[in-house]
Parts: sequence; C-alpha cells; structure tokens
Amino acid sequence: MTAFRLPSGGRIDRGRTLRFRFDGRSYTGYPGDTLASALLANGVHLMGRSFKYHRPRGPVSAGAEEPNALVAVGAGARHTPNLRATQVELYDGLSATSQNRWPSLAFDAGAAGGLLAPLLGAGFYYKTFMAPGGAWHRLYEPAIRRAAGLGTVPGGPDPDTYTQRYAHCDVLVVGAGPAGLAAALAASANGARVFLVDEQAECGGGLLAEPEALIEGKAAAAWLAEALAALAARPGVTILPRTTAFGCFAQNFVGLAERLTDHLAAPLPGLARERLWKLRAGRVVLATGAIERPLVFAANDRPGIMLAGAARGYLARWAVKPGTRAVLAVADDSGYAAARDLARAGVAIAAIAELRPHVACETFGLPVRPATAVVGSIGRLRVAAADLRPIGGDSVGGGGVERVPCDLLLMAGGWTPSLHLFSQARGKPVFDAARAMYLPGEHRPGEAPDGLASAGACRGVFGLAACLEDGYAAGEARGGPATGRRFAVSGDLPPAGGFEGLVPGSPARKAFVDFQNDVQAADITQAVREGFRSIEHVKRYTTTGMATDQGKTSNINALAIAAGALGRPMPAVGLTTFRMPYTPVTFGSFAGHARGELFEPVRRTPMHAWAQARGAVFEDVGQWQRAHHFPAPGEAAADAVARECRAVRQRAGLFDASTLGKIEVVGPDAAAFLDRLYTNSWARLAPGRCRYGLMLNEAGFVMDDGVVGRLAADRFHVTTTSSGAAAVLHHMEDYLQTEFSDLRCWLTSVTEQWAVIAVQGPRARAIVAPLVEGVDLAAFAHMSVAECRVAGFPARLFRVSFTGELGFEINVPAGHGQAVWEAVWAQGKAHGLEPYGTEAMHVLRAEKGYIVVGQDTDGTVTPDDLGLSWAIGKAKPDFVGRRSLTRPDMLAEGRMQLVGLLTDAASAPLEEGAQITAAPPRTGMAAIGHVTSAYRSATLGRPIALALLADGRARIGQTVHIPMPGGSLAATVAGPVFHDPEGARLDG
Amino acid sequence: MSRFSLAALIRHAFAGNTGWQPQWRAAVPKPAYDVVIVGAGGHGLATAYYLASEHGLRNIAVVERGWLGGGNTGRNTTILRSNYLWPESQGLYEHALKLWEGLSRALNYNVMYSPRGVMMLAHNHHDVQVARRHIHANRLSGIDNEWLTPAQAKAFCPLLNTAADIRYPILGAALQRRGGTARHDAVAWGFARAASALGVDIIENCEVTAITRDAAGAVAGVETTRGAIRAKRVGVVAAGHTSVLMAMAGVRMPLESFPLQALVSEPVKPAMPCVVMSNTIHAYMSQSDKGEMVIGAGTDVYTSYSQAGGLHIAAHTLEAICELFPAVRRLRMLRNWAGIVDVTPDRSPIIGLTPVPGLFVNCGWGTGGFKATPGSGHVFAHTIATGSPHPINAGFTLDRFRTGRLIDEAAAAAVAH
Amino acid sequence: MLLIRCPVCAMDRPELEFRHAGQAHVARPADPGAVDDAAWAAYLYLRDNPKGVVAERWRHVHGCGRFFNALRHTVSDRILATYPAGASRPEVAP
Amino acid sequence: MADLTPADPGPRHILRGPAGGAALGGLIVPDQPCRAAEAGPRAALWLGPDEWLLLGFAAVETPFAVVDVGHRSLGFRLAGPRAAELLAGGVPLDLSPAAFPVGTCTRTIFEKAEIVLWRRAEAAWHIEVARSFAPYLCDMIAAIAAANGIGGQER
Ligand SMILES: Cc1cc2nc3c(=O)[nH]c(=O)nc-3n(C[C@H](O)[C@H](O)[C@H](O)COP(=O)(O)OP(=O)(O)OC[C@H]3O[C@@H](n4cnc5c(N)ncnc54)[C@H](O)[C@@H]3O)c2cc1C
Ligand SMILES: NC(=O)c1ccc[n+]([C@@H]2O[C@H](COP(=O)([O-])OP(=O)(O)OC[C@H]3O[C@@H](n4cnc5c(N)ncnc54)[C@H](O)[C@@H]3O)[C@@H](O)[C@H]2O)c1
Ligand SMILES: Cc1cc2nc3c(=O)[nH]c(=O)nc-3n(C[C@H](O)[C@H](O)[C@H](O)COP(=O)(O)O)c2cc1C
Ligand SMILES: [Zn+2]
Repeated sequence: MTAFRLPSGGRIDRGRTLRFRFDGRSYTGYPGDTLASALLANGVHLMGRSFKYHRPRGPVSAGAEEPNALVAVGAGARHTPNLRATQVELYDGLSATSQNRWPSLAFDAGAAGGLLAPLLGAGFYYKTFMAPGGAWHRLYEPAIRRAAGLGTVPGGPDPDTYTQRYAHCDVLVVGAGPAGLAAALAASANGARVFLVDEQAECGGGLLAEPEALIEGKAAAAWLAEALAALAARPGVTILPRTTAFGCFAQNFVGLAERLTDHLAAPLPGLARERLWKLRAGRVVLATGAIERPLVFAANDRPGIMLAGAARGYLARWAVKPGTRAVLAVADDSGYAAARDLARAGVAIAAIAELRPHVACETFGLPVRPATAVVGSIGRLRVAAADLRPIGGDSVGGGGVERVPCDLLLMAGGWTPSLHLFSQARGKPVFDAARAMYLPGEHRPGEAPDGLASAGACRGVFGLAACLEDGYAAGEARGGPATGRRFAVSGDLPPAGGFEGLVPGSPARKAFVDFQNDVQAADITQAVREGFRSIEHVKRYTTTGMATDQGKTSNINALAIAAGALGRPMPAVGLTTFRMPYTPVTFGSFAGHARGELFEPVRRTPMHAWAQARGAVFEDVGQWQRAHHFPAPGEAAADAVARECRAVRQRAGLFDASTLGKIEVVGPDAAAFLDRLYTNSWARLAPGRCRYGLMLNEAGFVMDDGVVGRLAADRFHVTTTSSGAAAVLHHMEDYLQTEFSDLRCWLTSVTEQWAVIAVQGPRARAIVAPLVEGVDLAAFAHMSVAECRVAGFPARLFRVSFTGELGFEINVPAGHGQAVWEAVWAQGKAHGLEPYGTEAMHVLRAEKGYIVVGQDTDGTVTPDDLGLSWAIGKAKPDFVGRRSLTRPDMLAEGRMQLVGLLTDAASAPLEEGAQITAAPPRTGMAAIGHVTSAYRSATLGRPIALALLADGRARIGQTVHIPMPGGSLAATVAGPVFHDPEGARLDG
Repeated sequence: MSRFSLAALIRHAFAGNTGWQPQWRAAVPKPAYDVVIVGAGGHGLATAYYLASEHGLRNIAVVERGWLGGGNTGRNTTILRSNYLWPESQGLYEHALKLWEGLSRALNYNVMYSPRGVMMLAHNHHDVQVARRHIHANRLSGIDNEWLTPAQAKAFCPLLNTAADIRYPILGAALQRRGGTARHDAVAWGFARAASALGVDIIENCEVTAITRDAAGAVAGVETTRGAIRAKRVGVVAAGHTSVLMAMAGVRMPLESFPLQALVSEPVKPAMPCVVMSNTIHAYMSQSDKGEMVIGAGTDVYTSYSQAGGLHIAAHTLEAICELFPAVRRLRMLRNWAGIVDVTPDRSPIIGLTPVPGLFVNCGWGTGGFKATPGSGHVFAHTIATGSPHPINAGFTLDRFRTGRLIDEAAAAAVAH
Repeated sequence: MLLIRCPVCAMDRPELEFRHAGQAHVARPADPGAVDDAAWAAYLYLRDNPKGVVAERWRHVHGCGRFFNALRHTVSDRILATYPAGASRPEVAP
Repeated sequence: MADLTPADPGPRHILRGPAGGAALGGLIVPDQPCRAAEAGPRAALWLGPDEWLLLGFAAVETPFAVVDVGHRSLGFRLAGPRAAELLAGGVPLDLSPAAFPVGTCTRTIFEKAEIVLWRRAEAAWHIEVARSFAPYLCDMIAAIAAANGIGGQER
C-alpha cells in the first residue's frame, strides 16, 4: 500500500493489486481506481503540462470536467491521446504517458516560453508575424504548430472495432446520481421502458462520496445498492454505466457513447471497443448534476491545487489522501464537508480561507478565517504554500498577506448546474440573480425542448433529500397523479453560496480561468479592453472555454470577469453556446462498422465471379464493381482493351451490362407517361420495338438516356444509366405521383431482376441463335425486343447495339445470369467470342459517336448541343424540360456542341478534360471547349476524341489546338461518328 | 489606429498589456449613411473596407444582428483555393486568392494565410476525368493545379491511406499548392479593424427588420432594432438570411438555406500538413495551427435556420474520414456546430444589382464562400460604388436564372453514367 | 435526425427513410409553353426559404414510396403537420 | 442466439394499382399500412398504398399491374431471442412488439441497404434485400453480432 492510501474504506477492491506505468515508472493501484486516483495514492500530482505556457499541472477534479491531467494511454496503433486521467480506469499493465512536454514532464523546455508570457497574451499571433510576405507560412506557423497541440496521433490504423445500436424507450434518465436514480425508480414503476445512463464506471453520482449521509435510515451506499438492484430487476429497465449522453437533438433523439473495453486489460476478441447508441425517447429526464467551480487567483494552477469536492471524492471513493496538510479556499458550504472528511482522514487543515464574511453552516471546529481570500500560491512542481489575505484589508503593504505552508490547496467556489444537454436540446437557460447561477428555463408546452425535464443539481436543486424528491417527481409518468413522494435523509451538507470571477485582492496575471488553454483573468480583461464586447468574441479571442473540457470548470468565471470588465450584469453578457459532444467522443464510434466493404456496399453483378476467375480488372462505378478489362497473363491494359475491341469488330464480344438501371412501366397510360418524361414520342412505338430515349431535367439539360422497349401496349421495359437508376426512378415517381397523377401507370424497379448479357459483333447472331427459343432471329430487326427463352431460361431479348455492330442484349433472371453467360460463352468459343470490359465498351461506342451521359455531358448540355434534336418528339405539346429549351441562353450562339477531334494518327490519345483553343495556346487564352472522351481506336488505328466545342458543328474541318502537358497538339474538328457512319454493320 | 507589430507587442507587454485600444469602435447608428451594408460577416466587412479604402466613401455603416463574424465567417472550415472550372469562377476566386496573399499586411492583421496546399482526391474514373478537366482549365488560365499519383499524394500527406484495397482507393489527386487555409476569426476582425479605422461604423446587435423604399420604389433605408437608418444604397450580405432580408424588399430569391456542419477533434501535434478534400465520399480535413483536426461535413437535406444539424450527417463524414485516415479513428470529436448556408441552383454566388434601385446583393456562397472573402468584398464594393458590376462579377447576376446562362460548378462535377 | 409522421404509413418514422424534395405547392404551369421566361424561371428557381413555417415535400422513399407534404418550422425544425400530396396547406398555429 | 439463414419464399411479384382489399389467391390484399396477409405458402406484404410484394404466387391473375421480381431480391430468416437486438444494429425503427407487432412489414433501411422487414413471429423475422446488397447485409449482420457478443446457434 502506498503512502497516501488510507488503510481502509473506499470503493476499491483491495484483494488484487494492479501494476501500471506512468512515463515509464511503475506504480501499483487497485481495481476501481482511476489513473488519477492511483497516481495520487502514490503521491504523484504532476500529471500534465498546459497547452500554451507548458505549466506543470495536476488533476483539479475527479471526473469528466478535468482540464489538466491529460495523458496518453497505450502504444502504437492503440495509442490514445488526451485522455483524462480522472476517467481512465486502471487495469493491470496499463501504460500511460504525459503529453506536451520535452524532454520530460518534470523538466519541460517548453516552459521557458512562460517567461515570455506577457508577450504571448490574448491574440498575440494576430498582431505580428506578418512580414515579410510568406514568412508566416514558412517560418512562424511551423513553430507555432509544433508548440501547440497536446497529444499525438496514434501510430497506425486503429485495430479496434466500434458498434452502434438504435434504441427506443419511454423515458431516458441521464445521470445516475440521487436525482437520476429516483427518476428511474419512478419512471419504471409501471413497467415503462426506461434507460438509465451514467458516464462513470459506477452509478451513484454524488452518493458515491457521501460517507455520512443516511437515506431512509440506510447508509447512502447501501441505499444506492438497493436502488440499483430494484431497477435491474425490472424488465423494462436498461442500466448503462460508462455511457455518456453526449448529444441531445430535436424530438428527444439522444446520442449515447458507451465504453465497452477500455477498462479491461484483455478484452474479448472481436468485441467492440465502444458502442454508440442512437436513442429515441418519449421523455428525457436530465439528472446530470453540477460541476464545482475553481476560484480564480494568482497561481491557482499548481499541482496539489484542486476542487474541494474532488478531494472529498478521492477520499471517499478511492481512499486516497490527496495531501497531508491542506488549505481550503471556500466560498460555498460544501467546502466544509470536504474539510470535515479530510480532517477525519488525518489530513491537517492548516486554514480555511472563507471568502464570505460569515459562515452559516457547521464548521466542525476547524480553523476558519472569514472574509479571507487566497490570492496566490508558491511551489514548483507542487503547491508549497498558499497566500491568504483578508478581504478589504490594506492591499498595499500593510502585511496583509500571510503565507501558509501546505501541500494541498482546495477550492470550493460553488457549483455550476450542468446545462449542456438541456441547452443542446434548445432549452433556454435563465439567470437566477439571487443565486448567481444559470438554471434551465421553463418552457411552454409545444416548444423545444418538448418532453425534456431537468432534476436535481442540474437545475439548482441541492441537498440529497431535495434531489431525490425532485428526481422522483420528474420521473413519474406524465398525466398521472403526482405522488409527492418524500425521502428521509440526514447527514449531508448541501452546497450553498459560491463565488464567480477573480478573487478580491488577487492579481489578474497568472490567475487562470481556463486551465488547459492557459487563459488568465488578465487575458479576458485585455480582450474586453481591445473591444471584444460580446462573450462570443471574448471566447474566440482568448480561447477560453475552447479546450478539450469545453470550459466545464471555467465558463462561469470567464463570464463573470468579462461582465465585470464590461460593467454589465452577467445575464446581459450571456452564455456561449453549448454544443455536442458533452465530452469528446471517438471518431470510431461515429463511424461504427462502416469500414472497408462495410463503409459502402459493394455491389457485384451475377457474373462477377466468372469475370474474377477470368482475371478481370474491376473498376468502381458508383457502388458497383464492373470489369474494366480482361487482361491475358502479362498483357498490358491498353493491349487488352485493343484486343477486346478488335474481337468485337471482327468476331464478337461478350459484355456484362447487368448494372444498367431497369424500370418496368406498366399500365394503360404507360406510353402517355413516357411521352411526358422523355423527349421522344412513344405512342406509335409498336410492341416488340425499342427506341433510344432521352430524358431531360426540368431545366432542359440531359439527365439520362437509355433504350426503352415496348413489351406490350401497356408495358415498357425502360433502361437507364447504371448510376442514374435510382435518380431516374425517383424523378419518374415524382412526376407520376404529383404532376401527372391522372395517368394510370405504375413503376417497378427491375434493375436487379435481370442480368444483362450483351453479345456484340458480326458473329453475334450466330452465337445467340442456337440458344434462343421462341423468336425468329432472321426476322428480328435492329431495335426489337421479344420475350422468349435463352439457354432454357425465360428471357427478354433485345436487339440493340452500343458498339455499332450487330448486337443482342439478353436479359435473364439474375439467378440464371451466370448459367446463361456460360452457355453463351460455350457457344461463342467456336466464333472467337471474347469477353470485354467497360473500357472497350467506351472505345467502341466513342468510335460510333454514342454519348455517355456524365462523361460527354455534364449537366449543362441540351439535346441540340449533342446533335440529338432528332430524339425530340416535335409534335408533342410538352415534356419535362421542353420549356427550358427556349430560354434565351439555350438558343444563343456559341453553345458547346459535340464534335469529333482527330489528331495526328501517330500521336498519343488526348487527355480527357483537356481544353481546346482556337489558336496555339498561351496562358490566359480563353478555351473554346474541352475533350470529353479520348481513346486510341484499334479499329481506326489512330486516336479519336469527342469534344464539346463552341459552335462545334460550324467548325467541322477547322483546326483547333489542345494544350497538353508536353506541349500543344493540333486537331481537326470532325463529326462525332468515326466508324461506319452509314450504320451498315448493325446488320452483321 | 495604432499599428500592430512585434515592437508594439513588446511595448505593451512592458506596460502590463493595459494600453491596448479597441480594435474597432463600438459605433451607434447615425440617422443616415451613404451606404448601409447589412451583415458583418467577412464579405460585408470586406465590402465596407474596400468601399472606404478604394472608392473613397467614408459615410458607411455595417449593421449586424449579432456579433461581427458570428455567421458563416466564424464557423467555416477555412479552406481557400481557386481551382474552379468555369472562367467566371476562376476569375473571381483567383482574384480573391491574389488578395489573400497580401492581406495580412494590407490589413495589418495576421489572418494566418497558410498556402499549405489543397489536395482533392479522385476515387474512380469519373473523378479522374473531372479532376483532369479542372487541371487543364486552370493551367490554361494560369492558375496552379497539378495531378498527383497516389504515391505522390501519400508523400504530400502521409496520414492518408493510399492502399489499393480500400473501399474507394485513391486513384490520384489534384493539388493546388497555393490553396490552403486562413484564420476565420482573424479575417472578420482584421477587416473590421481596418474598416473602422477608415471611419466605417460597425454596429453590432442591430438587426435589420425592414427595407424601406421611396415613392419611386428605390431604396430609402433600413429599419433596425436600433432605429431607422436612411441610405440610398443598401448592400445585403447576409448569407443564410438573404432570402429573409430580400423578402423585406419584395424580392424572391433563387436560394435555399441549409445547415452545414463542421467539427473539430481534440488538438494533437502536427500530423496533417495540408488540406485534403474528397467530394466523392464527402470528407474534408485539415489541421488548425492549434492542433485540432478541422473537418467539414455535409448539409442537412432540409432547409433550416437552426444552426444545428443531424447526428447522422456528422457521422457520415466521420465514416469517410476514418476510411481515408484510419489512424484518426481513435481521435475524438471535441465540438460540432453548424452554419446556415444559402445555396443557389447553380452553386455559384449572386453578386450585383437587384430589381430594386439602390439595393445590391451579395449572396449564394453556399458551402464555399470563405475563400472568396476579400475578392467578393472588392468587386461588390466596386458594384455599389459605381452602380454597375466589376468585370469579374459581371456574370454573377440574378438575371442568369431567367436567361439560363448558369455558372454551374456543381453540374461540372455531375456523377452520372 | 427528425422523426417524421408519414401520413400514408400513419407512423412516425426516422428521417433516414425519407428524401426531401423541396418546397411544396410549386405548381408546374399547366401549359409551360404559354408562360414567359421570367415566370418559367420563377417556377424553376425561386423559392420561399422562410425563417418560419415552410411547406415542403418529402418522399417516404425507403418506406411506402409516397410523396407527401409537411409543414415545418425552420427555426425549431418542429414538424407541425404532414398531409398528402395534392391536399391544400392546412392551417396550423405556428 | 440469433441466426441468419437464407429463406426461399419462392416466386415474388410486385402488384401495383388500386388492389387493396381485393381477394387474390386465397387471401385479401391488405389495405392497412404495413401489414402482411398470409395464407399457406402465400403472402401479400403491403409496401405502399398501391404496392404489394406477393410471395409464393406461381402466377397472379389480376386486372392490376404485376411485375415478376422473383430474382430481384434474396430472402433471409433471422430468428432467435436476440434477433431484434441484432436488427437494432442497423434498423432505425422501434422493433418492440408493441410498436412492431407480429404481422408488421415495411420497407426500411439496414444501415446503407434498403430492406423489406417482416415480423413473422415474436422472435422470427423475414428480410428481403436486393440481390447485390445481400453480401453487405450478411457481412454487416455478422459484424454486429461479433462486436456485440451475439452468438449464432444457442449451444
Ligand atoms: C460549416 C461550414 C464550413 C464551411 N467551409 C468553408 C470552407 O472550407 N471554405 C470556404 O471557402 N467556405 C466555407 N464555408 C462557407 C463560408 O463560410 C461562407 O460562404 C462565407 O463565410 C460567407 O460569408 P458572409 O460574410 O457572406 O456571411 P456571414 O459570415 O454568414 O455573414 C452574414 C452576416 O449577416 C448577418 N445578418 C443576417 N441577417 C441580418 C439582419 N437581418 N440584420 C443584420 N445582420 C444580419 C448575420 O448575423 C451574419 O453575421 C463554410 C460554411 C460553413 C457553415
Ligand atoms: N456536498 C457537495 O459537495 C455537493 C455538491 C453538489 C451536489 N451535491 C449533492 O450531489 C447530489 C446531486 O444529485 P444529482 O443526482 O443531481 O447529481 P449527481 O452529481 O449526484 O449525479 C449526476 C450524475 O450524472 C452523470 N452525468 C453527468 N452528465 C452526464 C452525461 N452527459 N451523460 C451521462 N452521465 C452524466 C455524472 O457522472 C453523475 O454521476 C445531491 O445529493 C447534492 O446535494 C453535493
Ligand atoms: C476552424 C475552426 C476551428 C475551431 N476550433 C475550435 C476549438 O479548438 N475549440 C472549440 O471549442 N471550438 C472550436 N471551433 C468552434 C467554435 O467554438 C464554434 O463552435 C463555432 O465558431 C460555431 O459557433 P457556435 O458553436 O458558438 O454556434 C472552431 C471553429 C472553427 C471554424
Ligand atoms: Zn410511408
């Protein structure tokens, strides 16, 4: 047992000793310890360095509000920076290091910066480092960046997993102190679904540190155990310790972060490190307690200076004496509870400096000095003495200051109700002038926050009995009769009093308000002097409240000091905004399982496995994976693509087009509906025939395209682009449900119903014919569709071509895709059939001047720009997008038009996206267009390109210039169709 | 205005830092001004500054409903770049970037312009095409933008996961080296201080509640929570609130206001030397000088003025961040917030005249107007002072929505094929 | 994340199941060819964007698939009413 | 304690049109939102006011629009005392028996996959998921089970 551990008591398990390391040194502690309590038990107060001045710091609190004792735990990829030692649960083998110091915590070279502190006041960096130009980025910024920051980024990809869960309940109770426990007991009495969550390892809140109190005749700890057992026995109740309610959103949606394994030396393999709960509650009871305020006086930041309630907590919960000789600076009655408990544990109470002129509560015979302030401290890595000065005493000379030696200096500055979640839920805090504290405001029913109540210390109700009763009432079912349940309590010492702002008689320099960010009272007054009158400006200029603790201990003091400097009352200055998260939450738990293939679904076609076995190289197209090309062993990509293209042009190619979007449009008005959604006319398309359809958005720009086949008078099989599928269906449903709801037709997505096997090339018919039953292929003209059987399976056979060759697209039910594909493959062997991928498909279609929406169009392109005016049904009165086509700019000269570009046959293909100029390019010259598609055409033995070119059709035959990385190339403008312009090859 | 400098810092330090003067005057509204600017964000303050410094106007008020810089200027992820696609946008953002380069010295305020490089990732062929198109267009215009291979991207940002087997592997990146960041608050304060020194009245806690018009329909002034102010020229620079203000003058706008979220991690030692953006998987990250990872999330799907967004929006971004930077999974979110951004149908701003004589508007910056702050103020000041647009903002009219002459930066990156 | 009552499913459902679809009651001109450029631009682009109650369209895309309308307060994000597409805007106390 | 197994419900069709309340192959097409009607091997699941997923019908005789979607999705059965807990890892709906009683069916989402979820018994669920999303759904369910210590078959 270590020197500062009491021989008995506390909520630790003394049956087992845990070994741990801090900055390389070994120590011991017990299960139930936090890293902070264990280090304090070993006499270690120095645990960290502050952000700016690198001042030595020890824990000031025992919980989530801790600004100082930030450490890193673990190593390598599991290294976790910026953890509060007050919340790190001890386990055997834990290894922690201090941060923001070099070379060591005790001797930190960075602390030398403290000497320059007067130069480094609020906002100093805005006022200098401006010259010479660029010096900021090259010189000063790197230095400042190195000095700033706290811990370091983990050493590699996080090996741990994170999980998430949705949950729904009738009542969520946040905080399992007396108020929360009572609320949960009341809320669950009738079998309601109740969640009770607490961020700490153990439920109990304030009850965990009430050694003397009796509740209904039982010791507080015993009452707590019984209450928890009673709750656990109710089937509707879920109790989650180690769970922080970090965010409160509209309609009682609350984010909970549950820590599952960080406290374990060896977690079960696979088990998640954290669980993020996304909880929707009927009602929320906030019972989040209050946070004690430090007192702001000079040098109030040395190790060994802490909050009185924290010291009391260390004694009661971990049996740790945080020092041997204490001075207390008290402005609130609760300080006397701490003094009493410390004294009983054998800590000498050197003095109690009571800020208030009189003390109303019991003082247990301790040496109280009313109307006395602590105005300074001395010590190096640990407080050695406190400077006490009578208030109102002569501040100049007069010997007013008395230096009292101590190794522990406790601050009882009063309690700040925790309004974080209330305020996140858009509750309005109101200032209670009499008690000088912000409390949750009342709200009218129907206003945010609806169904959200606060209970206990977080709404300024102090005292155990009052908290229990307040909690119970808040938990009781709404609408039911209030039972007015009472709790008999004795022996607690409720807080009363408090102080905010700079302690009278203390200098403002080195009087820290925000410990972590090293914001002093003087910084705040300076900010006000510099014209930062809004508290939001003061926050940003000084960075007060912006550290990892988000000002839990500092905001009210900062506000009071700012208000004083402004000469305005606190409520007139106002609070800064509370934001999620209440305490920091790992990115990992927000991301949950979304990692690798679970980050975004990977969609694969029914023939994926075949392509994979065949060595295909895949590309991502939206969520889909598509075979890009099929290299033979050792074959370069470009060679594979050229080979695939030649196969299609000379024999036949096999292509997986399953990702195409497909929508079945059924109903008596199906043709009329398509008439309004596509530019084309559909009424006279005969069943069994297909047509290329062009879809515009209402602004007149090309949105999607695809072949539409008419299966019957009232049934169309519509295809869309692969990545446009969902958007097109949504667009169609929108018009069908809201604009054209008179039409009787219905839409069903069949994208995944049909696998699509394209067979393209002069031998396509010969390959397909033996497999097809029920269609006379000889009479099956280009742009036909038929329902038939292929390879024994029901199929929709399209005779269409996206390559310019004779072609078929065989749609078969997806489950048969692979079988049919293999049947075609077997048939094709004798004909030299080869599989081809998306790249060859792109080349082949570009040779024919067929566009790819999204590549040759970009959302600013009209049908006429693409030379597709023929696809517009001229006789139709209206279709989506039509009106926009007559807007002035759509008819203006100089629109970008789709053309072909021919460069020197021997040159490399142009780069897609390359710009086009009218004359040899110079920097600053205006572009007249850009290359949308560019390939090496194996068929033509030359590079080809498609481009959008201003007045392009009028420029056919002219020379244009394309600036490329290696210099500019000249190109001749041509029509967009490079191969077989007559379309002779479509018939094989 | 006394100058800021290292010497001044030292001088004041010796005097106990008690001699500092207000950075801008706390002005009270006068009954009339030559120009009233509504909205003391970066753009409004810059407009006032350039009206005073370049057009010689002195009788100018900037009225602000809250605290200056408290709108989107004070809540953005501070990414600066000029590598836009269309000539109009290039002109505007490059104009701004040139001004950023000398801004600290022009304002005598360190706005911490940090040209650390903005790297925009490509994850599929379509991204590559779009990135290349931008690079080509930029280079022709003399704007720096270059293509990086995955290995080069990794060298530029070692934290980045460029493994080939991740869900959306990085196929390359477009890098603008002159792109980077600047300190958001300093921009607002620096312009405010410089404008105030030139005599501009910056009036905080002064909400415009009505725009008054004379018998001919021209602007006559504004009514505010601190009284009526007469002015023949009023410039509305109110970002997310523009629709509300323009409605006061009877003008409907092609705008929708959405909450846009951002978040920061706890501070850590330098690990991210540059800015990384991925439009495809929705993640933007840089590291502030204080050490936080500054992360931009998406907008909510519905219009709102609540300055708070949904949990799933931030979570979605963090999924992408963890995928791109797997070592940050253990870092923790310190704070999350939202601003209200005004989005036009073509995602480009509107800077210019309105149907109401004397009423000018500068809005529609959506998710990306911080980078334009000095340039936007500069050309808008010209527009107000001369009554007609500067050549740089000539295309950014309200009328373009009637003619169809959109400047569609979003469509240029359209994903569809 | 909003909780939205789908008037068709008659259930409160999470926002994730829905897709927002812009301002409600923006009628497509019956004869688009007959309206001038300004009116057409207004139909395409001008939106109310009020700080207050907005009438907007949602689609329960991962549910019943229906488009419907909602009245929502854009400051509190409280949904005041949901009603079928085509129905006229109900009166609600803001 | 929660098992995911493939379930083959046989043929699938989408029925669209004003068919609510109509008699079809021995069952009444449910008119009430989010309800499934079952008769022997056949079921009709309400997906929307004019949309039903028909399971197990070899052929459908109706005057309305019918589309064969037999291969569009895959079916899974998830059963066991912790099945609902497992589902809560990805489904944002309240799946308590009170809010989602036996016989309820609806389209919803499981993280990034759209599914049709049908509660067939207190602890037995049927899930339909588009074919290409099935691996994602299965992997996600496995990951959630592992991370939460939810085993498969009770041993
Ligand atoms: C989360 C987030 C991240 C962003 N990230 C980037 C980024 O990385 N890079 C980038 O370039 N841009 C980014 N932006 C966009 C950028 O912040 C804005 O485009 C830009 O700051 C707008 O500046 P502003 O001066 O026009 O508006 P604001 O700064 O919003 O100023 C408008 C002012 O008008 C005031 N006002 C409103 N109504 C009234 C009234 N009735 N009377 C008086 N005053 C009124 C407001 O209070 C406000 O102060 C981001 C935005 C957000 C929200
Ligand atoms: N004597 C003293 O020093 C002193 C001072 C203040 C309060 N008290 C006493 O403490 C008790 C206050 O009771 P109470 O129930 O209102 O508060 P409490 O402090 O006992 O309990 C609040 C609980 O909420 C938890 N919590 C806070 N925010 C949370 C979050 N976001 N997510 C999850 N958990 C969160 C805390 O960990 C704590 O356990 C009373 O008995 C009061 O008299 C005593
Ligand atoms: C680039 C940038 C960095 C920020 N860094 C911090 C930070 O370190 N700590 C912090 O508390 N807030 C930080 N903030 C957030 C602000 O505190 C604040 O949330 C934001 O300005 C929005 O204001 P509001 O939350 O008061 O509405 C930062 C904001 C920005 C824009
Ligand atoms: Zn619905």
